[in-house]
Amino acid sequence: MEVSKGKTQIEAVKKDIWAPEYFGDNPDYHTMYELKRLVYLAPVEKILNLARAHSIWPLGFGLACCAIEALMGANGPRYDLSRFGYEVMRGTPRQADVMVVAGTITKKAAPFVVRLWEQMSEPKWCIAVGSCAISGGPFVDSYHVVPGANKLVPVDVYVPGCPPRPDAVLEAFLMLKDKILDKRERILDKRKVVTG
Amino acid sequence: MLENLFVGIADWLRSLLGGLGTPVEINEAIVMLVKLVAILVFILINALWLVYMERKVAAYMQARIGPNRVGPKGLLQTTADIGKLISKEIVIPGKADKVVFLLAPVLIFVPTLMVFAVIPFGKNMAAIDMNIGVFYLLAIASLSTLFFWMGGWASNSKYSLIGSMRVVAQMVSYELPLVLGLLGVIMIAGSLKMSDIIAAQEHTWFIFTQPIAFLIYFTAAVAETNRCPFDLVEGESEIIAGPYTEYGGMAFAMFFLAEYANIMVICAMATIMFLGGWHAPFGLDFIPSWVWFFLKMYALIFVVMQLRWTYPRIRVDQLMGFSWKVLVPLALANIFITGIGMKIYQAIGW
Amino acid sequence: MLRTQEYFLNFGPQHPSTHGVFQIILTLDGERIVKAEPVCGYLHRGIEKLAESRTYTQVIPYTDRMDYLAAMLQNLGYVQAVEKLMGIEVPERAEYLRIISGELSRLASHLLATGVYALDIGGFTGFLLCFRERERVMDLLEELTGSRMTLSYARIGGVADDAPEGWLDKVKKLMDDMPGYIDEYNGLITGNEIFQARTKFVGQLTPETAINYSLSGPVLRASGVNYDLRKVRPYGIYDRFDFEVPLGENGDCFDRFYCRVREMQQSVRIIQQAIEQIKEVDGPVIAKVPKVLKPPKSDVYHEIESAKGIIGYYVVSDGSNKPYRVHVRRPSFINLGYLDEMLRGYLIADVVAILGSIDIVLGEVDC
Amino acid sequence: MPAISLTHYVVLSALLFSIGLFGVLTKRNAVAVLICIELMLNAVNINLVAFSKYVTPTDFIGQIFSIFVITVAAAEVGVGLAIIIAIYRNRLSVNLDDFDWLKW
Amino acid sequence: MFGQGLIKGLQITWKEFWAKKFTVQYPEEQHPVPERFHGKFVLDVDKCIACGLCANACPNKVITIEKQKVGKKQYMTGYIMNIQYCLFCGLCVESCNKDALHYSKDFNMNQYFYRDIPLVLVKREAPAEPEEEEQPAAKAEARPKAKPQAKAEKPAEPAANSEVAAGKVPGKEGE
Amino acid sequence: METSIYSVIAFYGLAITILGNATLVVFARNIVHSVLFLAVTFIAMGGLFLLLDADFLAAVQVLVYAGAVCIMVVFGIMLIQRADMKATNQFNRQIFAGGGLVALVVAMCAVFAGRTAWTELVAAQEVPAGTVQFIGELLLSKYVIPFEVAALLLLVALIGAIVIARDEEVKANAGD
Amino acid sequence: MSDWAGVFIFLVVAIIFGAGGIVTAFIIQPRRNNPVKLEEYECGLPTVGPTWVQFRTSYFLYALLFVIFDVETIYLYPWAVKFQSLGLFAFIEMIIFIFILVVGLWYAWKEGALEWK
Ligand code: SF4
Ligand code: SF4
Ligand code: SF4
Repeated sequence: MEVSKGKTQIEAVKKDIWAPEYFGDNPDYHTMYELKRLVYLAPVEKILNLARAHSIWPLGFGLACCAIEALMGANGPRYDLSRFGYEVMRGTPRQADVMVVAGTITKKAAPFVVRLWEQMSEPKWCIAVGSCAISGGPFVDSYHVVPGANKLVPVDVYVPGCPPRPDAVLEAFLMLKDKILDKRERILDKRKVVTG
Repeated sequence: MLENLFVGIADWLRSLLGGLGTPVEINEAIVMLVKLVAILVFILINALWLVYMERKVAAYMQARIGPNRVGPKGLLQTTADIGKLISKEIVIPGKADKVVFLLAPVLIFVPTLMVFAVIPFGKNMAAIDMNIGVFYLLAIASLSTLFFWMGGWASNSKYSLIGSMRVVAQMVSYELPLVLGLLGVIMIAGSLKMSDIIAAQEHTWFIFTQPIAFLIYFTAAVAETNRCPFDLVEGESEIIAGPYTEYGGMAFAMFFLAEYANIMVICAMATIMFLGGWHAPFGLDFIPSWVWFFLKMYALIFVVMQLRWTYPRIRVDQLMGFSWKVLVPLALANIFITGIGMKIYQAIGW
Repeated sequence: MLRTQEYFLNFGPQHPSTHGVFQIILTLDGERIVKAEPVCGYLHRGIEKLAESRTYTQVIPYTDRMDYLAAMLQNLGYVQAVEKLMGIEVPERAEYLRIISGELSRLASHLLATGVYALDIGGFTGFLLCFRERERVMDLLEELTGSRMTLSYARIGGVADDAPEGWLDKVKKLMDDMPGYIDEYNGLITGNEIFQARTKFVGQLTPETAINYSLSGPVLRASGVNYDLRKVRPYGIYDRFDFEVPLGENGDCFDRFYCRVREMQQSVRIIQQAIEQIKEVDGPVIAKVPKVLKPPKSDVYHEIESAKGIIGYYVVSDGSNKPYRVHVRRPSFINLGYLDEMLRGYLIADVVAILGSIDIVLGEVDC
Repeated sequence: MPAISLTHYVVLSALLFSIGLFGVLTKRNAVAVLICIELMLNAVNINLVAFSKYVTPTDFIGQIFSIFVITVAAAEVGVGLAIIIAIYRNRLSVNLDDFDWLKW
Repeated sequence: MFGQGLIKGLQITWKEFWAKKFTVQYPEEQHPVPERFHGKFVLDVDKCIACGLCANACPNKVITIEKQKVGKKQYMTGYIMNIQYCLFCGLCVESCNKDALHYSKDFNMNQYFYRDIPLVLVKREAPAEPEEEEQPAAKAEARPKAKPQAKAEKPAEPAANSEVAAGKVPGKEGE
Repeated sequence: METSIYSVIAFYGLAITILGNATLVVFARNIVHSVLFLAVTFIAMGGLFLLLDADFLAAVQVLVYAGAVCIMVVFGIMLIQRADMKATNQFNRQIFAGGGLVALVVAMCAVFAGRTAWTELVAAQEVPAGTVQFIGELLLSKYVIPFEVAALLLLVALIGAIVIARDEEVKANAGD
Repeated sequence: MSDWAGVFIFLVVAIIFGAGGIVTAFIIQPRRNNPVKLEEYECGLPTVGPTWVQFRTSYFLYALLFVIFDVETIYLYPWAVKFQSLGLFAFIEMIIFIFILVVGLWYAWKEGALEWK
């Protein structure tokens, strides 16, 4: 079957590149990854996390439709990611903190997605934007689509939608911030709706 | 009182140390060190503020708001950025020339800090007011080219290499108009000493007598600092991040810091050479000289930023052509005209 | 004799200005391009194949995902193809709504193209200012269809929903503002000397090559070929509107860019006229179509003028409720065909300028 | 510790000159040879300036001559590198051992 | 004249610098979401008759309806939308004759964990007797906030969806 | 000032920097490293000029040598290097012969230096401050001929280098 | 002389500052290496062919021009400082000097050395 063949390809990609501790039979390897980092935490790291949480630079890297909304739209004048200081799009993975996987990951693109992720310097996070990045979305049954970014990289925040509204992407960034700060519960205050 | 605030502090320190009975040289060295630390802190704070300002200015020109969440009005945004960058991993590519790769970000800040030694921030407020001030500044500033190149070359990545070749070609090409542009001012002032040059502008700022030189200098200086519209080096939409492609974390922050410090240098320099330094315009002397200096400097910095957020990027061949075919001949012509003008003036006036 | 060494450079897939995952393997000499080898397929999602296992209606959302910047026009092409296949008559009001939403889509796409092109050339402000207006267009589309980008608004036989209360007035208001905004772009981007220096006489295309490579859309028209399907073979109700087809002279990047800007003005005109005319038209927005669509066994090819060029749908029916085969003529993909020759001899910076001026969208290139 | 005198500078200059000379004689890469020539010229400059200071402090002859030396050195590097590039283009080598032909 | 365009550009940016800003500051304020917005789904459990039309209309087999025969009637025990596969196209909502399925204006469906993503619109036990006793609707209502589902009630394994997407949809083992 | 302990320390520090880096220039295996060491040598040399009260010359040294000549050499290297960067700067066969010759030169220098009565030469005067002014004046009066010749030299060098280095199209046209 | 001692202090502190920044970063940064991370970045794909290749001559010509003109400036600056007190003759001399170099520039222009190739 096409699909399973594709899967082994990705498995091969992973085997090549991934350190063994990241993947395994446990499907929740991203939680494992998270756990590892928490163990890594030291008091100093707490303070540094404060800085990190307020300066998440995304990797300028869009795959498909969602990229327009998640990267361009959210950076656009209305939603303005820059208010949180997250607008500094870096072209190179060395300077980026978060990989926003926005769009369909095809089997051809999978190796370089993994490669980019691996080349990002620690600490790093990943946000999967859109159905495609979460699970393959509309194209799950296609022969050339990877069913979800979490098959390749550990994802921190999932943003369902096709494409999600930029607000949701902002929300995802804020959720990531809370995750970095180790505040799991986000208290959403009452918003005032602005017209115009 | 305010006027001589910093000078007074230095004197007070000197007298304090004088009482200790240590040799004069040591005392001087300590005073110098204190000045140096003050300058360093000044640069860092200003660089942080400038990054913030840049982002704000950019946002405001783009119908956005810009950083406003971290700290009051987002003022701590860049602090957070630096904090993050310090704690971010520096990846040394396996094929890189490791020593050179790490040396480049260490050294990139050296020329920048060293040129600050001669910049008079106010009346008598230069750390060192040396005889050949301007020339010293040019000489030291020319070193940074090499460090940029080191960084790009050592990364052993193609985008870095292209970036570093560009950076060298560009900085080299624009250094010349910069140097030649300043010559007109030197001719009028008759000295390379910063304080003399400023003193010569007591009545007329040189921007009025040397408008072409100012334009040449400013253009070339913007290009020297790799700012838009001459930011081919970083040219994000073309060569990713140029020589910094492989640099992450603090190493990248160093380049970043140096860039903003350099903006300060060129704007301070323009203030000194063309805008009368710390001289107050319209006889508004009651405001301390250093306040004037900063006001002028920041006005220029704002212009630099506005340029960046208004203009598209120029292409490499146009960039080179512009320097060699427009600015250099123009600068030479400016020298010529200045010379003739001064000779005529001498013949009539003296 | 020895020349300086040539080297290869991956331009993309992850590159800020390839507009998605597109790769060009450049062979460079210094900064000069010796050869450019476009590699696509990084976003191949098999939409045509997936369409075979969806019913006719269920294909509509998938067409959105091709040119996601002008989704309505993609919808429209497909829907009109199926309507042609089944011989369905579309209600008047639906036609108008299609025109308005389609032109709004085109506007959104061109606004993005304009802005992103400014970004490619290095002007960040132009990009965000274009986005500001695009955001307003999106608001309108969202209000009409419920989604911002992937609209899925067209239905076989009409459109999904009638325009909500007061929507047309909002459109009218934006259309009244639009010329002012376009002037602003012209002042900030088009009129800028640096921008012109970067784009004029770069990547020139002669009309003959453009025709021979079957390019279409603004890329073709920038070379001076007056070929716009809306005029040449008016589909829907385009023959009721008065608009011009902007043409370029030199076929260079600047013309391609400027064609788009002027096309925006024309779109505004069309929408304004449509709003005037729709006020008289009332009635249903969807024709009476059976719940399960089973077109007769035959095939149909239908093409319309989308934002990027001519998009053509070839739909084969085997009589069942699912299409036997759907094939799409994707303008972005075909417009890319001449890329290699176009790039040769230019600098790296021009790659960005040329690629941006073609205005591809990867979802459509790779399908 | 003795005060620094002219002798010190002359010795320094001689040593630098020797290092340069050693490089010129033993390097294989033509560019390296060029670099070493630069070292030698600089050694000369040290001498000129030192003599200028100690012997004719008010005349600046040494300084002016070292400016001329610098001029010559710059011109030399320029032309030298151009020649090396030209040779390289034809012979694909910058190895001086291969340059045993007198014309090409 | 050369330079005119350059000056014009500076004028425009200068004007924009002082112009009113376009930004809506998201967490505190929010740009209005239109009535028709395709956001999170809500199901009016009382209206839904578990006919499965919506599941059929969906191009991507997103909707899973679990039914149980209670006496003569079909009783819906679960209505799960695997929104990680959803296109938000609206075909399901359109197809529902009973007007039971709706979009809400809530766009925020973000989750930290993959297993929390599926939208469990209904999850309930079938009544023991075939009496038409209404289940408390509140329990079955869509969650108002995007909190990790795990706290409220354990969601069903969406992969246990043999009815619709058997073998069709790969990659569901990710949870 | 010569007697001051600081200038003695400065001299020895600079001398060691200069000689050490010069040695590294010769012995570095990678030609790019050679150039970088060369730059350090030049900068230290500038420091030495400062000790010799030639501040203008020191700045010139940094500007021209470290800022320009090094760059040009670097570009030259970029033009001619091959992939094996690691071993671009090797010694040739005459390393020992060369070493011997150099030893001879050093010995000769030592002999002559020892024989010269340096102290007689020294004029006990201070170098006046403001070297630039003096240099400027001298250049345009006493040394005007060499000054113009220098311009000519630069012109000739420029033209020559361009002719030699830029023969690409010419050759390409002739050769192909 | 103390001027230059000050400059020296600046130099030392600048180097310490730079090195300090990098060293601090190395102390507190997390590190996790793998072979892919250590490879160079090139748009997310492995690079093709060597990186340290020879580049085009045009870059060299710019450097050459720069060196020549940079040397010119070291003559120009002393002259400019002294310009007011020097006579007309010195001015003419300098004009000749500049003129000779302008000829060089003109030649380079004519020969296309100023063209980016
Ligand atoms: S989730 Fe939808 S909008 Fe996003 S990339 Fe996939 S198809 Fe496009
Ligand atoms: S939501 Fe509507 S279509 Fe779906 S099962 Fe319920 S009643 Fe039927
Ligand atoms: S919105 Fe579309 S994809 Fe999502 S459940 Fe409804 S029909 Fe299926």
